[in-house]
Amino acid sequence: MPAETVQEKALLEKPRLTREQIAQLAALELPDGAYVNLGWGIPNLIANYLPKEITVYFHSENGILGMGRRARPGEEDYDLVDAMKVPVTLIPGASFFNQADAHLMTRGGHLDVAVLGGFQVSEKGDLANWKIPGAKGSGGIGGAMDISAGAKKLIVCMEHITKDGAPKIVKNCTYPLTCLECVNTVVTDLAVVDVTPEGLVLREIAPGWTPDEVQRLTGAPLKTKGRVPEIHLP
Amino acid sequence: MPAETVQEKALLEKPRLTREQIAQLAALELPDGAYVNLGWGIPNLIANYLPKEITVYFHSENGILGMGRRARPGEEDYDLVDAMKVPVTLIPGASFFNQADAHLMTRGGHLDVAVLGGFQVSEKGDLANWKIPGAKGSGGIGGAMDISAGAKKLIVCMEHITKDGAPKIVKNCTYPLTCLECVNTVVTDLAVVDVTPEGLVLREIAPGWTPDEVQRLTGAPLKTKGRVPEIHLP
Amino acid sequence: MKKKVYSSLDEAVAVVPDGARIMFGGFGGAGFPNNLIQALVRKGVKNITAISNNCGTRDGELGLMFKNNQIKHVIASFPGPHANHFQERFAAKEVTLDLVPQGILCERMRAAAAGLQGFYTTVGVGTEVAEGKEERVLEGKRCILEMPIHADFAFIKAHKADGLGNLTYRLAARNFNPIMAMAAKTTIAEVEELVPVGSIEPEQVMTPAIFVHRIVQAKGLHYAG
Amino acid sequence: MKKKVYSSLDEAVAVVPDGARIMFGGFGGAGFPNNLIQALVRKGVKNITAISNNCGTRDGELGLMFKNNQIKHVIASFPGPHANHFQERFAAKEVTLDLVPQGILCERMRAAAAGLQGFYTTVGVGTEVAEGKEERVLEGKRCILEMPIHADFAFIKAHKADGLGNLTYRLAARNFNPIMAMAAKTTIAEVEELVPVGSIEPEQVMTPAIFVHRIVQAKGLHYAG
Repeated sequence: MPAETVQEKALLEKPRLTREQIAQLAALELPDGAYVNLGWGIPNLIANYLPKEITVYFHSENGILGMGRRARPGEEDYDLVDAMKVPVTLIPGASFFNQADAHLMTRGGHLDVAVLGGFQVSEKGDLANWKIPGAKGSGGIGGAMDISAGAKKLIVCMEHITKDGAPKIVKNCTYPLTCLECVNTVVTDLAVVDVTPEGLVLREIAPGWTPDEVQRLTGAPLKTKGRVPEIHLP
Repeated sequence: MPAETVQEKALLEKPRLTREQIAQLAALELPDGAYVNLGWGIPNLIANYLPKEITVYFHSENGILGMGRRARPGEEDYDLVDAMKVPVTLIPGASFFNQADAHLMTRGGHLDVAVLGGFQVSEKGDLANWKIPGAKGSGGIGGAMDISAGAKKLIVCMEHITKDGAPKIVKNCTYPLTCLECVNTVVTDLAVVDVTPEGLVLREIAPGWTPDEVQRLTGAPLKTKGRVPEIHLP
Repeated sequence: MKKKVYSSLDEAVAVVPDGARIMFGGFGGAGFPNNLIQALVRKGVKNITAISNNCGTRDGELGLMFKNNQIKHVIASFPGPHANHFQERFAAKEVTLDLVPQGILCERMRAAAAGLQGFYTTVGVGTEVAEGKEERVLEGKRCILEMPIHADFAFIKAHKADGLGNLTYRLAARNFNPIMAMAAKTTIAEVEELVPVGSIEPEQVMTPAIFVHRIVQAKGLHYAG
Repeated sequence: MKKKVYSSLDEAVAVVPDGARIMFGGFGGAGFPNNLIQALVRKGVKNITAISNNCGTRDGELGLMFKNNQIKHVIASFPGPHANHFQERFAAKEVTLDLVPQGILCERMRAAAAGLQGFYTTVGVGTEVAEGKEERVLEGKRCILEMPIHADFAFIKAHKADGLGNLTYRLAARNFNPIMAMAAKTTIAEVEELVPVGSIEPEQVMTPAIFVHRIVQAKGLHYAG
């Protein structure tokens, strides 16, 4: 086995953030008072990790603004579900509207932040998150294309690499695209990466990792601005 | 004075229907249960002449369906006005909505009948009703273009001729157009005229008038199908 | 005056012919016209084009219609992980699918409702969704032309209806229902409650009566699937 | 968290600079943000582009702003028979006018709100409105391309607001207000009543808080002009 591969293997065995920690990290990106849509997967965990001192208004594409926590057993009303069919609650000041108005909000630039899962993010901020090439069945788009086209800030939460060790941050997406040049920030189990006009910038890095190590698991060049601070979760 | 002009002058002095009678005649065109928008001028008088046995739902482009009669003195609420700023009332089952939805109804083919005033109607059903050439001031379009483009049936109520004796039903409109090929029926103080693929058809005629007389005050050929019945107001 | 209220589900859907294009409301299990769908299953209509966010949840929602092979073409945004009957038909090429982004699905129906002939959007540019569509730059942005989606019928679910057809919806069971009600030629609503005309506040009507043509009260099967 | 409620009209409009593009709600005397307009008059902003169905009723509604020559360009559907100050400025070529059919005015604002880049309509085909606009045939119909109308501000009038910005409107005073609230970058609402957060039923919110940025309670001048 060549030295390089041995090194890669060792890298793959180093501890990374958990899915919950990725969510916790992304929660720190939400400003007080923001209107926010959370997609399926890791983003859906974010609501559990909001700093206590801020209020965020969660939007659901089925026509809810001001979604609260999930309903407790016995509290469920199946006319009040989120985009994943899960019964939820409301916070005071919530509102309902139809699905066209819900996506007027997503597409029209009214959401301050949207957080989606991702299969690949390119150097330019292209997102692929709806279809795995060769997967069986019809696939489905849902609200992801409208949301990613319209949010003022789009954060993608995902593992840094696939189960096979392939980078998910890439030069050009090879998976079917969701939206061109839409991603602002990628939060992974290894790093926080900003998409900037000058390219990808490594903003924060997982404890115990070096920028060089993260670069080796990344399919596009990562710029750094001085020393890259280590991720500190509260 | 040539004989023809003497004849024309005599024609202009023959009794015609009043504006109220035009409205009364147009009211007979409204089917039971219809959703109807009434424009400014003669159409606005129609609501007074509805046959008792039918119910019609009046639409106003400021977002009302189910407008009732005008408000009586002391009953006025200036948040409840029609498109002419006149305080009105509601009938049971009325609803409010925003102006975009009000015009979704007009443009989208949801209104069964719209009745507008007119300056000119052409042989093909083109309507000119928003601007008099050479008139001072800015002019104004209002809802007329959306309404005439979308109504399932468009009726125009107007005098048959101008104050100067010029025909208002013409071969081609010379006034600025409101909408092309939109008018289905013209109700005037002399006749009811249908716009058909075969041309204008004189359907009914004012008491004491002959088709030939009406034709002489009309700028486009009027077809007849057998004897033209005389207008009978209830 | 023609009455809009029908006394049975079967009577309410009797007007639907084979080959009809039908919009079906509902999202995430809420606001589905499950009882009307069951009536369509009983009626056995064939060759339906279904316009719906998803394609059923096992036997629920549109599930049985796919199981019975009543639907030949679907315009949907997210067929869904539990749409097994649809997926089987799709794999067997017995049903074709036009995948549309969810908000664009809403807007294309709204364009039909509003008498618009098409619109430009940035959504889908550079993706599979853009294939075969006109692309141009407007306002400095690449965008594609999307066309209205018309339908013969909308099958919707509401909470309350008065006899004229004014509707209200409960909570997030509103979703696609008001848009579809506006977009189809004939809208058939199943409702939980029939209330007297005049008992819904005019300011609180969510779908004005002009958009609703047939109403039937239906209890049970609230959350099928 | 940033508070949306301002204690004075002057404070609420302090953010509006000279040259701003502003949408003004209201129709037929109902739903005009008359108190906010008076504050703009006091502030003396200049070179405003006004987007409004009409152009004032004598001194009322936008009247004083035309009298004071604060508006340089108007996008309107029906300036109105009693908009004498506007008509004088228009005759003197001190204000320019873009006349738009009323429903198309709504849709162009809604397109801006909904992040659409333009739409095709049959409305205006063959008329002065079509001049200079792209024309083509879609769905077998001649139609023209209409572009979104964006604005920096929407000045609107609502009945109730909670502190988050959820709004309700009274009767037909709703009119253009909800559309404009969605279409502008910053929406400033004058309201008759401020109510506690949570006291407007979520199903009955007419403009969700996401569209409202500044709120001020204002009484009086309800029906100016």
